[in-house]
Amino acid sequence: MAVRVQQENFDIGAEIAALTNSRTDIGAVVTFTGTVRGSAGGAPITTMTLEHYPGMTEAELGRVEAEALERWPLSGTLIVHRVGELNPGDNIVLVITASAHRHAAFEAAEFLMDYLKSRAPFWKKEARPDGAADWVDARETDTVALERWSK
Amino acid sequence: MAVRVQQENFDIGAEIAALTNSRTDIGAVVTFTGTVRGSAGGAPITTMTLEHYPGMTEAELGRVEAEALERWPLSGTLIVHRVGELNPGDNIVLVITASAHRHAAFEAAEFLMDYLKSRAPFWKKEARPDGAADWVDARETDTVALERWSK
Amino acid sequence: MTTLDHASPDTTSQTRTVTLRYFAWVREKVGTSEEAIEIPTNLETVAQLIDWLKQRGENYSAAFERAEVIRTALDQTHAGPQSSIADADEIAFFPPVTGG
Amino acid sequence: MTTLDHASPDTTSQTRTVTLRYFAWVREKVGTSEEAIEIPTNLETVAQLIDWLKQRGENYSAAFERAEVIRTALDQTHAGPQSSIADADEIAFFPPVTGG
Repeated sequence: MAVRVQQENFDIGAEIAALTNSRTDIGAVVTFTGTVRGSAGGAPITTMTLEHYPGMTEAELGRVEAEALERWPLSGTLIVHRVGELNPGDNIVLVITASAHRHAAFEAAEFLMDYLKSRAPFWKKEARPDGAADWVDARETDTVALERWSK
Repeated sequence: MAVRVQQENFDIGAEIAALTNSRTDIGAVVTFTGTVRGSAGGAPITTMTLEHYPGMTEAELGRVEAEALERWPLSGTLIVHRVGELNPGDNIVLVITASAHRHAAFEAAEFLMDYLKSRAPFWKKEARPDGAADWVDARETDTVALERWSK
Repeated sequence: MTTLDHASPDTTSQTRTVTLRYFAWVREKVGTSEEAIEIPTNLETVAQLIDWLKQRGENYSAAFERAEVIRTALDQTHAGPQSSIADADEIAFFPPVTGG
Repeated sequence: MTTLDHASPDTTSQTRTVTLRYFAWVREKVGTSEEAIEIPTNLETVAQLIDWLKQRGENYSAAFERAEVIRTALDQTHAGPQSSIADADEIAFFPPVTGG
Protein backbone atom coordinates (compact mmCIF):
# COMPACT_ATOMS: atom_id res chain seq x y z
CA MET A 1 0.00 0.00 0.00
CA ALA A 2 2.33 2.70 -1.19
CA VAL A 3 2.53 5.46 -3.78
CA ARG A 4 5.75 7.15 -4.85
CA VAL A 5 6.66 9.88 -7.33
CA GLN A 6 10.37 10.08 -8.08
CA GLN A 7 12.95 11.15 -10.62
CA GLU A 8 15.21 8.11 -10.26
CA ASN A 9 14.65 4.71 -11.87
CA PHE A 10 13.09 1.78 -9.98
CA ASP A 11 14.28 -1.83 -9.62
CA ILE A 12 11.30 -4.09 -10.32
CA GLY A 13 12.79 -7.17 -8.65
CA ALA A 14 13.67 -5.22 -5.52
CA GLU A 15 10.22 -3.63 -5.37
CA ILE A 16 8.49 -7.03 -5.66
CA ALA A 17 10.79 -8.44 -2.96
CA ALA A 18 10.01 -5.51 -0.63
CA LEU A 19 6.28 -5.95 -1.16
CA THR A 20 6.16 -9.73 -0.73
CA ASN A 21 9.11 -10.23 1.62
CA SER A 22 8.70 -13.18 3.98
CA ARG A 23 4.96 -13.48 3.32
CA THR A 24 3.54 -16.89 2.45
CA ASP A 25 -0.10 -15.87 1.95
CA ILE A 26 0.28 -14.21 -1.43
CA GLY A 27 0.31 -16.70 -4.30
CA ALA A 28 0.07 -14.18 -7.16
CA VAL A 29 2.01 -11.04 -8.04
CA VAL A 30 1.34 -8.96 -11.16
CA THR A 31 3.52 -6.08 -12.32
CA PHE A 32 2.98 -3.53 -15.04
CA THR A 33 5.91 -1.48 -16.29
CA GLY A 34 5.42 1.37 -18.74
CA THR A 35 8.45 2.49 -20.72
CA VAL A 36 9.30 5.38 -23.05
CA ARG A 37 8.86 4.43 -26.69
CA GLY A 38 11.40 5.69 -29.18
CA SER A 39 8.84 7.05 -31.59
CA ALA A 40 5.43 8.68 -31.62
CA GLY A 41 3.17 8.50 -34.62
CA GLY A 42 6.04 7.13 -36.68
CA ALA A 43 8.42 10.01 -35.89
CA PRO A 44 11.42 9.48 -33.58
CA ILE A 45 11.55 11.21 -30.22
CA THR A 46 14.76 12.10 -28.38
CA THR A 47 13.49 12.68 -24.84
CA MET A 48 10.25 12.63 -22.90
CA THR A 49 9.71 15.05 -20.04
CA LEU A 50 7.12 14.32 -17.39
CA GLU A 51 5.51 17.15 -15.44
CA HIS A 52 3.16 16.52 -12.54
CA TYR A 53 1.11 18.30 -9.90
CA PRO A 54 2.92 17.67 -6.60
CA GLY A 55 0.47 16.97 -3.83
CA MET A 56 -2.47 16.20 -6.06
CA THR A 57 -0.56 13.36 -7.74
CA GLU A 58 -0.01 11.56 -4.45
CA ALA A 59 -3.57 12.31 -3.31
CA GLU A 60 -5.09 11.02 -6.55
CA LEU A 61 -2.93 7.89 -6.67
CA GLY A 62 -3.82 7.25 -3.04
CA ARG A 63 -7.53 7.49 -3.88
CA VAL A 64 -7.09 5.09 -6.80
CA GLU A 65 -5.19 2.63 -4.61
CA ALA A 66 -7.85 2.81 -1.88
CA GLU A 67 -10.52 2.09 -4.48
CA ALA A 68 -8.63 -1.00 -5.70
CA LEU A 69 -8.20 -2.27 -2.15
CA GLU A 70 -11.94 -1.95 -1.65
CA ARG A 71 -12.77 -3.87 -4.82
CA TRP A 72 -10.28 -6.77 -4.69
CA PRO A 73 -8.76 -8.91 -1.92
CA LEU A 74 -5.21 -7.58 -2.23
CA SER A 75 -2.25 -8.38 0.01
CA GLY A 76 -0.31 -5.38 -1.24
CA THR A 77 -0.03 -2.74 -3.95
CA LEU A 78 2.64 -0.35 -5.11
CA ILE A 79 2.54 2.53 -7.58
CA VAL A 80 5.79 4.26 -8.60
CA HIS A 81 5.74 7.02 -11.23
CA ARG A 82 8.80 8.81 -12.50
CA VAL A 83 8.97 12.52 -13.37
CA GLY A 84 11.54 14.69 -15.14
CA GLU A 85 13.44 14.03 -18.34
CA LEU A 86 13.52 10.43 -19.60
CA ASN A 87 15.03 8.73 -22.64
CA PRO A 88 13.56 6.12 -25.00
CA GLY A 89 13.58 2.72 -23.30
CA ASP A 90 13.52 4.24 -19.78
CA ASN A 91 10.96 3.09 -17.25
CA ILE A 92 8.08 5.52 -16.60
CA VAL A 93 5.66 3.76 -14.27
CA LEU A 94 5.48 0.62 -12.16
CA VAL A 95 2.34 -0.92 -10.70
CA ILE A 96 2.51 -4.05 -8.52
CA THR A 97 -0.44 -5.96 -7.12
CA ALA A 98 -0.20 -8.98 -4.82
CA SER A 99 -3.08 -11.27 -3.92
CA ALA A 100 -3.89 -14.84 -2.94
CA HIS A 101 -5.70 -15.10 -6.29
CA ARG A 102 -4.33 -14.42 -9.74
CA HIS A 103 -7.48 -12.92 -11.25
CA ALA A 104 -7.68 -10.35 -8.45
CA ALA A 105 -4.04 -9.43 -8.99
CA PHE A 106 -4.50 -9.09 -12.77
CA GLU A 107 -7.74 -7.12 -12.58
CA ALA A 108 -6.48 -4.76 -9.88
CA ALA A 109 -3.30 -4.01 -11.86
CA GLU A 110 -5.33 -3.18 -14.98
CA PHE A 111 -7.69 -1.06 -12.94
CA LEU A 112 -4.82 0.88 -11.34
CA MET A 113 -3.27 1.56 -14.75
CA ASP A 114 -6.58 2.61 -16.34
CA TYR A 115 -7.29 5.00 -13.47
CA LEU A 116 -3.76 6.32 -13.34
CA LYS A 117 -3.79 7.01 -17.09
CA SER A 118 -7.05 8.94 -16.93
CA ARG A 119 -6.90 10.66 -13.55
CA ALA A 120 -3.39 11.09 -12.17
CA PRO A 121 -2.09 14.58 -12.95
CA PHE A 122 0.94 13.83 -15.14
CA TRP A 123 1.71 15.38 -18.53
CA LYS A 124 4.20 14.18 -21.12
CA LYS A 125 6.17 16.39 -23.47
CA GLU A 126 8.06 14.73 -26.31
CA ALA A 127 11.13 16.31 -27.89
CA ARG A 128 12.04 15.56 -31.49
CA PRO A 129 15.47 15.42 -33.14
CA ASP A 130 14.95 18.92 -34.62
CA GLY A 131 14.68 20.32 -31.10
CA ALA A 132 10.95 21.03 -31.16
CA ALA A 133 8.82 19.58 -28.38
CA ASP A 134 5.11 18.89 -28.12
CA TRP A 135 2.77 18.03 -25.31
CA VAL A 136 1.28 14.59 -25.81
CA ASP A 137 -2.45 14.58 -26.55
CA ALA A 138 -4.69 12.54 -24.27
CA ARG A 139 -6.13 9.49 -25.93
CA GLU A 140 -9.85 8.84 -26.09
CA THR A 141 -9.14 5.11 -25.66
CA ASP A 142 -7.86 5.76 -22.14
CA THR A 143 -11.19 7.30 -21.17
CA VAL A 144 -13.03 4.35 -22.70
CA ALA A 145 -10.75 1.95 -20.78
CA LEU A 146 -11.75 3.68 -17.58
CA GLU A 147 -15.47 3.38 -18.21
CA ARG A 148 -15.54 -0.40 -18.01
CA TRP A 149 -14.77 -0.15 -14.29
CA SER A 150 -17.95 1.85 -13.57
CA LYS A 151 -19.94 0.09 -10.92
CA MET B 1 9.53 -15.98 -27.29
CA ALA B 2 10.93 -18.53 -24.89
CA VAL B 3 9.80 -21.32 -22.61
CA ARG B 4 11.91 -22.80 -19.80
CA VAL B 5 11.38 -25.52 -17.19
CA GLN B 6 13.94 -25.45 -14.42
CA GLN B 7 14.62 -26.39 -10.81
CA GLU B 8 16.41 -23.17 -9.84
CA ASN B 9 14.75 -19.88 -8.95
CA PHE B 10 14.40 -17.02 -11.45
CA ASP B 11 15.27 -13.33 -11.17
CA ILE B 12 12.29 -11.31 -12.40
CA GLY B 13 14.23 -8.10 -12.94
CA ALA B 14 16.95 -9.89 -14.92
CA GLU B 15 14.36 -11.74 -17.03
CA ILE B 16 12.56 -8.49 -17.89
CA ALA B 17 15.87 -6.85 -18.77
CA ALA B 18 16.83 -9.77 -21.03
CA LEU B 19 13.47 -9.62 -22.80
CA THR B 20 13.36 -5.86 -23.31
CA ASN B 21 17.06 -5.10 -23.53
CA SER B 22 17.88 -2.11 -25.73
CA ARG B 23 14.47 -2.13 -27.38
CA THR B 24 12.54 1.14 -27.60
CA ASP B 25 9.40 -0.16 -29.32
CA ILE B 26 7.83 -1.86 -26.31
CA GLY B 27 5.99 0.56 -24.04
CA ALA B 28 4.32 -2.04 -21.79
CA VAL B 29 5.62 -5.04 -19.86
CA VAL B 30 3.38 -7.24 -17.69
CA THR B 31 4.69 -9.96 -15.40
CA PHE B 32 2.84 -12.62 -13.46
CA THR B 33 4.63 -14.47 -10.68
CA GLY B 34 3.03 -17.42 -8.91
CA THR B 35 4.39 -18.35 -5.49
CA VAL B 36 3.93 -21.24 -3.04
CA ARG B 37 1.36 -20.42 -0.39
CA GLY B 38 2.04 -21.56 3.15
CA SER B 39 -1.34 -23.16 3.66
CA ALA B 40 -3.96 -25.05 1.70
CA GLY B 41 -7.58 -25.12 2.81
CA GLY B 42 -6.57 -23.57 6.13
CA ALA B 43 -3.96 -26.25 6.96
CA PRO B 44 -0.24 -25.44 6.84
CA ILE B 45 1.98 -27.06 4.22
CA THR B 46 5.71 -27.66 4.65
CA THR B 47 6.82 -28.25 1.05
CA MET B 48 5.34 -28.39 -2.42
CA THR B 49 6.79 -30.77 -5.00
CA LEU B 50 6.18 -30.16 -8.69
CA GLU B 51 6.25 -33.06 -11.14
CA HIS B 52 6.00 -32.54 -14.89
CA TYR B 53 6.04 -34.39 -18.20
CA PRO B 54 9.39 -33.54 -19.81
CA GLY B 55 9.02 -32.95 -23.49
CA MET B 56 5.26 -32.48 -23.44
CA THR B 57 5.60 -29.54 -21.03
CA GLU B 58 7.84 -27.63 -23.41
CA ALA B 59 5.69 -28.62 -26.40
CA GLU B 60 2.46 -27.53 -24.70
CA LEU B 61 3.90 -24.24 -23.41
CA GLY B 62 5.27 -23.58 -26.88
CA ARG B 63 1.80 -24.12 -28.38
CA VAL B 64 0.26 -21.77 -25.81
CA GLU B 65 2.87 -19.13 -26.53
CA ALA B 66 2.35 -19.44 -30.30
CA GLU B 67 -1.40 -19.00 -29.78
CA ALA B 68 -0.81 -15.81 -27.75
CA LEU B 69 1.51 -14.41 -30.41
CA GLU B 70 -1.19 -15.02 -33.00
CA ARG B 71 -3.87 -13.24 -30.95
CA TRP B 72 -2.01 -10.16 -29.69
CA PRO B 73 0.67 -7.82 -31.08
CA LEU B 74 3.46 -8.88 -28.71
CA SER B 75 7.09 -7.80 -28.82
CA GLY B 76 8.16 -10.68 -26.59
CA THR B 77 7.00 -13.36 -24.19
CA LEU B 78 8.67 -15.57 -21.61
CA ILE B 79 7.34 -18.51 -19.59
CA VAL B 80 9.51 -20.01 -16.82
CA HIS B 81 8.13 -22.82 -14.66
CA ARG B 82 10.00 -24.43 -11.77
CA VAL B 83 9.89 -28.14 -10.90
CA GLY B 84 11.10 -30.15 -7.90
CA GLU B 85 10.69 -29.43 -4.20
CA LEU B 86 9.73 -25.87 -3.23
CA ASN B 87 9.04 -24.12 0.08
CA PRO B 88 6.27 -21.71 1.06
CA GLY B 89 7.04 -18.27 -0.38
CA ASP B 90 9.16 -19.70 -3.22
CA ASN B 91 8.49 -18.67 -6.80
CA ILE B 92 6.74 -21.29 -8.98
CA VAL B 93 6.04 -19.66 -12.31
CA LEU B 94 6.87 -16.49 -14.21
CA VAL B 95 5.09 -15.16 -17.27
CA ILE B 96 6.26 -11.97 -19.01
CA THR B 97 4.56 -10.26 -21.93
CA ALA B 98 5.87 -7.19 -23.72
CA SER B 99 3.90 -5.10 -26.20
CA ALA B 100 3.55 -1.60 -27.56
CA HIS B 101 0.10 -1.54 -25.91
CA ARG B 102 -0.76 -2.20 -22.29
CA HIS B 103 -4.07 -3.98 -22.89
CA ALA B 104 -2.39 -6.48 -25.22
CA ALA B 105 0.30 -7.14 -22.61
CA PHE B 106 -2.27 -7.61 -19.82
CA GLU B 107 -4.61 -9.82 -21.82
CA ALA B 108 -1.84 -12.01 -23.21
CA ALA B 109 -0.38 -12.56 -19.72
CA GLU B 110 -3.78 -13.61 -18.34
CA PHE B 111 -4.32 -15.86 -21.35
CA LEU B 112 -0.93 -17.52 -20.91
CA MET B 113 -1.62 -18.18 -17.22
CA ASP B 114 -5.14 -19.51 -17.85
CA TYR B 115 -3.87 -21.87 -20.53
CA LEU B 116 -0.84 -22.91 -18.56
CA LYS B 117 -2.99 -23.71 -15.51
CA SER B 118 -5.39 -25.87 -17.50
CA ARG B 119 -3.17 -27.50 -20.13
CA ALA B 120 0.53 -27.61 -19.17
CA PRO B 121 1.40 -31.03 -17.66
CA PHE B 122 2.47 -30.09 -14.15
CA TRP B 123 1.24 -31.67 -10.92
CA LYS B 124 1.63 -30.36 -7.39
CA LYS B 125 2.00 -32.47 -4.27
CA GLU B 126 1.73 -30.73 -0.90
CA ALA B 127 3.39 -32.12 2.22
CA ARG B 128 1.94 -31.39 5.65
CA PRO B 129 3.74 -31.03 9.01
CA ASP B 130 2.72 -34.62 9.98
CA GLY B 131 4.67 -35.94 7.01
CA ALA B 132 1.68 -36.92 4.88
CA ALA B 133 1.49 -35.55 1.33
CA ASP B 134 -1.41 -35.14 -1.08
CA TRP B 135 -1.70 -34.39 -4.75
CA VAL B 136 -3.46 -31.08 -5.29
CA ASP B 137 -6.90 -31.38 -6.87
CA ALA B 138 -7.53 -29.47 -10.08
CA ARG B 139 -9.91 -26.59 -9.65
CA GLU B 140 -13.04 -26.20 -11.72
CA THR B 141 -12.49 -22.43 -11.74
CA ASP B 142 -9.34 -22.91 -13.83
CA THR B 143 -11.34 -24.67 -16.54
CA VAL B 144 -13.94 -21.90 -16.45
CA ALA B 145 -11.17 -19.31 -16.71
CA LEU B 146 -9.95 -21.01 -19.86
CA GLU B 147 -13.33 -21.02 -21.55
CA ARG B 148 -13.56 -17.26 -21.82
CA TRP B 149 -10.74 -17.34 -24.38
CA SER B 150 -12.74 -19.55 -26.78
CA LYS B 151 -12.92 -17.86 -30.14
CA MET C 1 -29.42 58.13 6.73
CA THR C 2 -27.15 55.09 6.61
CA THR C 3 -26.46 52.45 9.24
CA LEU C 4 -23.71 49.81 9.33
CA ASP C 5 -26.23 47.34 7.95
CA HIS C 6 -26.96 49.46 4.93
CA ALA C 7 -23.26 50.14 4.46
CA SER C 8 -22.35 46.52 3.70
CA PRO C 9 -20.42 46.69 0.42
CA ASP C 10 -21.81 45.77 -2.94
CA THR C 11 -21.08 42.01 -3.38
CA THR C 12 -19.75 42.57 -6.90
CA SER C 13 -16.79 44.41 -5.47
CA GLN C 14 -16.00 41.87 -2.72
CA THR C 15 -12.94 39.74 -3.39
CA ARG C 16 -10.98 36.92 -1.85
CA THR C 17 -7.51 35.49 -2.45
CA VAL C 18 -7.05 32.14 -4.12
CA THR C 19 -4.00 30.32 -5.38
CA LEU C 20 -4.17 29.48 -9.07
CA ARG C 21 -1.89 26.78 -10.49
CA TYR C 22 -1.28 25.97 -14.14
CA PHE C 23 0.29 22.88 -15.69
CA ALA C 24 1.69 21.72 -19.03
CA TRP C 25 0.63 23.88 -22.01
CA VAL C 26 -1.82 25.87 -19.87
CA ARG C 27 1.16 26.89 -17.73
CA GLU C 28 3.20 27.76 -20.82
CA LYS C 29 0.42 29.90 -22.30
CA VAL C 30 -0.43 31.74 -19.08
CA GLY C 31 3.29 32.24 -18.49
CA THR C 32 3.43 31.26 -14.84
CA SER C 33 3.01 28.05 -12.85
CA GLU C 34 1.37 29.61 -9.81
CA GLU C 35 -0.10 32.91 -8.66
CA ALA C 36 -2.10 34.24 -5.72
CA ILE C 37 -4.88 36.42 -7.07
CA GLU C 38 -7.91 38.33 -5.88
CA ILE C 39 -11.11 37.02 -7.40
CA PRO C 40 -14.62 38.49 -7.02
CA THR C 41 -16.62 36.46 -4.52
CA ASN C 42 -19.62 36.49 -6.85
CA LEU C 43 -17.86 34.03 -9.16
CA GLU C 44 -19.65 30.80 -8.31
CA THR C 45 -18.44 28.13 -10.71
CA VAL C 46 -15.30 26.96 -12.45
CA ALA C 47 -16.80 28.07 -15.79
CA GLN C 48 -17.46 31.58 -14.44
CA LEU C 49 -13.91 31.80 -13.11
CA ILE C 50 -12.53 30.79 -16.50
CA ASP C 51 -14.63 33.45 -18.25
CA TRP C 52 -13.39 36.04 -15.77
CA LEU C 53 -9.75 34.96 -16.23
CA LYS C 54 -10.04 35.26 -20.04
CA GLN C 55 -10.68 39.02 -19.57
CA ARG C 56 -7.40 39.49 -17.72
CA GLY C 57 -5.08 39.46 -20.70
CA GLU C 58 -4.03 37.86 -23.94
CA ASN C 59 -2.05 35.13 -22.20
CA TYR C 60 -5.18 34.05 -20.32
CA SER C 61 -7.47 34.26 -23.33
CA ALA C 62 -4.98 32.16 -25.31
CA ALA C 63 -4.64 29.57 -22.53
CA PHE C 64 -8.38 29.22 -22.05
CA GLU C 65 -9.37 29.66 -25.70
CA ARG C 66 -10.60 26.06 -25.94
CA ALA C 67 -12.16 25.99 -22.48
CA GLU C 68 -13.82 22.64 -23.19
CA VAL C 69 -10.46 20.82 -23.13
CA ILE C 70 -9.27 22.43 -19.89
CA ARG C 71 -9.44 20.24 -16.79
CA THR C 72 -9.75 21.71 -13.31
CA ALA C 73 -8.90 20.61 -9.79
CA LEU C 74 -10.29 22.29 -6.66
CA ASP C 75 -8.00 21.80 -3.68
CA GLN C 76 -6.29 18.94 -5.54
CA THR C 77 -9.48 17.08 -6.41
CA HIS C 78 -10.88 16.76 -9.95
CA ALA C 79 -13.82 19.09 -10.62
CA GLY C 80 -16.07 19.99 -13.54
CA PRO C 81 -17.08 23.31 -15.19
CA GLN C 82 -20.19 23.61 -13.00
CA SER C 83 -18.44 22.75 -9.71
CA SER C 84 -18.69 25.43 -7.04
CA ILE C 85 -15.44 27.22 -6.29
CA ALA C 86 -16.79 28.76 -3.08
CA ASP C 87 -14.72 26.57 -0.72
CA ALA C 88 -11.63 26.26 -2.88
CA ASP C 89 -8.33 27.81 -1.81
CA GLU C 90 -6.23 26.23 -4.56
CA ILE C 91 -7.59 26.04 -8.09
CA ALA C 92 -5.58 24.30 -10.80
CA PHE C 93 -6.01 24.30 -14.59
CA PHE C 94 -4.40 21.78 -16.92
CA PRO C 95 -4.88 19.76 -20.11
CA PRO C 96 -6.25 16.19 -20.00
CA VAL C 97 -3.66 14.07 -18.21
CA THR C 98 -1.22 11.88 -20.15
CA GLY C 99 0.76 9.94 -17.53
CA GLY C 100 1.35 6.23 -17.16
CA MET D 1 -4.96 -75.85 -49.04
CA THR D 2 -3.42 -72.68 -47.53
CA THR D 3 -1.51 -69.86 -49.17
CA LEU D 4 0.44 -67.02 -47.56
CA ASP D 5 -2.57 -64.77 -48.07
CA HIS D 6 -4.90 -67.07 -46.18
CA ALA D 7 -2.34 -67.56 -43.47
CA SER D 8 -2.46 -63.88 -42.33
CA PRO D 9 -2.90 -64.06 -38.54
CA ASP D 10 -6.16 -63.35 -36.72
CA THR D 11 -6.17 -59.58 -36.03
CA THR D 12 -7.16 -60.11 -32.38
CA SER D 13 -3.79 -61.68 -31.71
CA GLN D 14 -1.72 -59.01 -33.51
CA THR D 15 0.18 -56.65 -31.21
CA ARG D 16 2.44 -53.64 -31.36
CA THR D 17 4.77 -52.02 -28.88
CA VAL D 18 3.90 -48.65 -27.33
CA THR D 19 5.49 -46.64 -24.55
CA LEU D 20 3.11 -45.89 -21.69
CA ARG D 21 3.91 -43.07 -19.26
CA TYR D 22 2.20 -42.31 -15.98
CA PHE D 23 2.34 -39.16 -13.86
CA ALA D 24 1.40 -37.98 -10.36
CA TRP D 25 -1.04 -40.29 -8.55
CA VAL D 26 -1.62 -42.39 -11.66
CA ARG D 27 2.12 -43.15 -11.62
CA GLU D 28 2.01 -43.95 -7.91
CA LYS D 29 -0.93 -46.34 -8.28
CA VAL D 30 0.42 -48.13 -11.35
CA GLY D 31 3.79 -48.35 -9.63
CA THR D 32 5.97 -47.25 -12.52
CA SER D 33 6.57 -44.05 -14.46
CA GLU D 34 7.15 -45.63 -17.85
CA GLU D 35 6.90 -49.01 -19.56
CA ALA D 36 7.11 -50.42 -23.07
CA ILE D 37 4.23 -52.83 -23.56
CA GLU D 38 2.66 -54.93 -26.28
CA ILE D 39 -0.92 -53.92 -26.96
CA PRO D 40 -3.41 -55.60 -29.30
CA THR D 41 -3.71 -53.68 -32.55
CA ASN D 42 -7.48 -53.97 -32.42
CA LEU D 43 -7.63 -51.45 -29.58
CA GLU D 44 -8.80 -48.37 -31.39
CA THR D 45 -9.44 -45.64 -28.81
CA VAL D 46 -8.02 -44.30 -25.57
CA ALA D 47 -11.10 -45.60 -23.73
CA GLN D 48 -10.58 -49.12 -25.12
CA LEU D 49 -6.92 -49.06 -24.10
CA ILE D 50 -7.89 -48.01 -20.57
CA ASP D 51 -10.42 -50.88 -20.33
CA TRP D 52 -7.75 -53.29 -21.54
CA LEU D 53 -5.18 -51.97 -19.06
CA LYS D 54 -7.63 -52.39 -16.15
CA GLN D 55 -7.59 -56.17 -16.80
CA ARG D 56 -3.82 -56.36 -16.38
CA GLY D 57 -3.69 -56.24 -12.59
CA GLU D 58 -4.90 -54.61 -9.41
CA ASN D 59 -2.46 -51.71 -9.71
CA TYR D 60 -3.97 -50.81 -13.12
CA SER D 61 -7.56 -51.30 -12.01
CA ALA D 62 -6.87 -49.05 -8.98
CA ALA D 63 -5.14 -46.36 -11.09
CA PHE D 64 -7.93 -46.28 -13.69
CA GLU D 65 -10.85 -46.90 -11.32
CA ARG D 66 -12.25 -43.41 -11.93
CA ALA D 67 -11.45 -43.35 -15.65
CA GLU D 68 -13.45 -40.15 -16.12
CA VAL D 69 -10.86 -38.09 -14.22
CA ILE D 70 -7.87 -39.52 -16.10
CA ARG D 71 -6.37 -37.30 -18.77
CA THR D 72 -4.46 -38.69 -21.74
CA ALA D 73 -1.79 -37.44 -24.11
CA LEU D 74 -0.94 -39.14 -27.41
CA ASP D 75 2.63 -38.41 -28.50
CA GLN D 76 2.69 -35.46 -26.06
CA THR D 77 -0.55 -33.87 -27.28
CA HIS D 78 -3.76 -33.75 -25.23
CA ALA D 79 -6.36 -36.29 -26.36
CA GLY D 80 -9.83 -37.45 -25.31
CA PRO D 81 -11.33 -40.88 -24.50
CA GLN D 82 -12.54 -41.33 -28.07
CA SER D 83 -9.26 -40.27 -29.72
CA SER D 84 -7.70 -42.90 -31.99
CA ILE D 85 -4.49 -44.41 -30.63
CA ALA D 86 -3.59 -45.98 -33.99
CA ASP D 87 -0.71 -43.59 -34.73
CA ALA D 88 0.50 -43.09 -31.15
CA ASP D 89 3.90 -44.37 -30.06
CA GLU D 90 3.87 -42.72 -26.62
CA ILE D 91 0.68 -42.70 -24.58
CA ALA D 92 0.58 -40.89 -21.24
CA PHE D 93 -2.00 -41.02 -18.45
CA PHE D 94 -2.26 -38.45 -15.67
CA PRO D 95 -4.69 -36.55 -13.41
CA PRO D 96 -5.99 -33.11 -14.39
CA VAL D 97 -3.01 -30.74 -14.37
CA THR D 98 -2.34 -28.43 -11.42
CA GLY D 99 0.66 -26.29 -12.42
CA GLY D 100 1.04 -22.55 -12.45
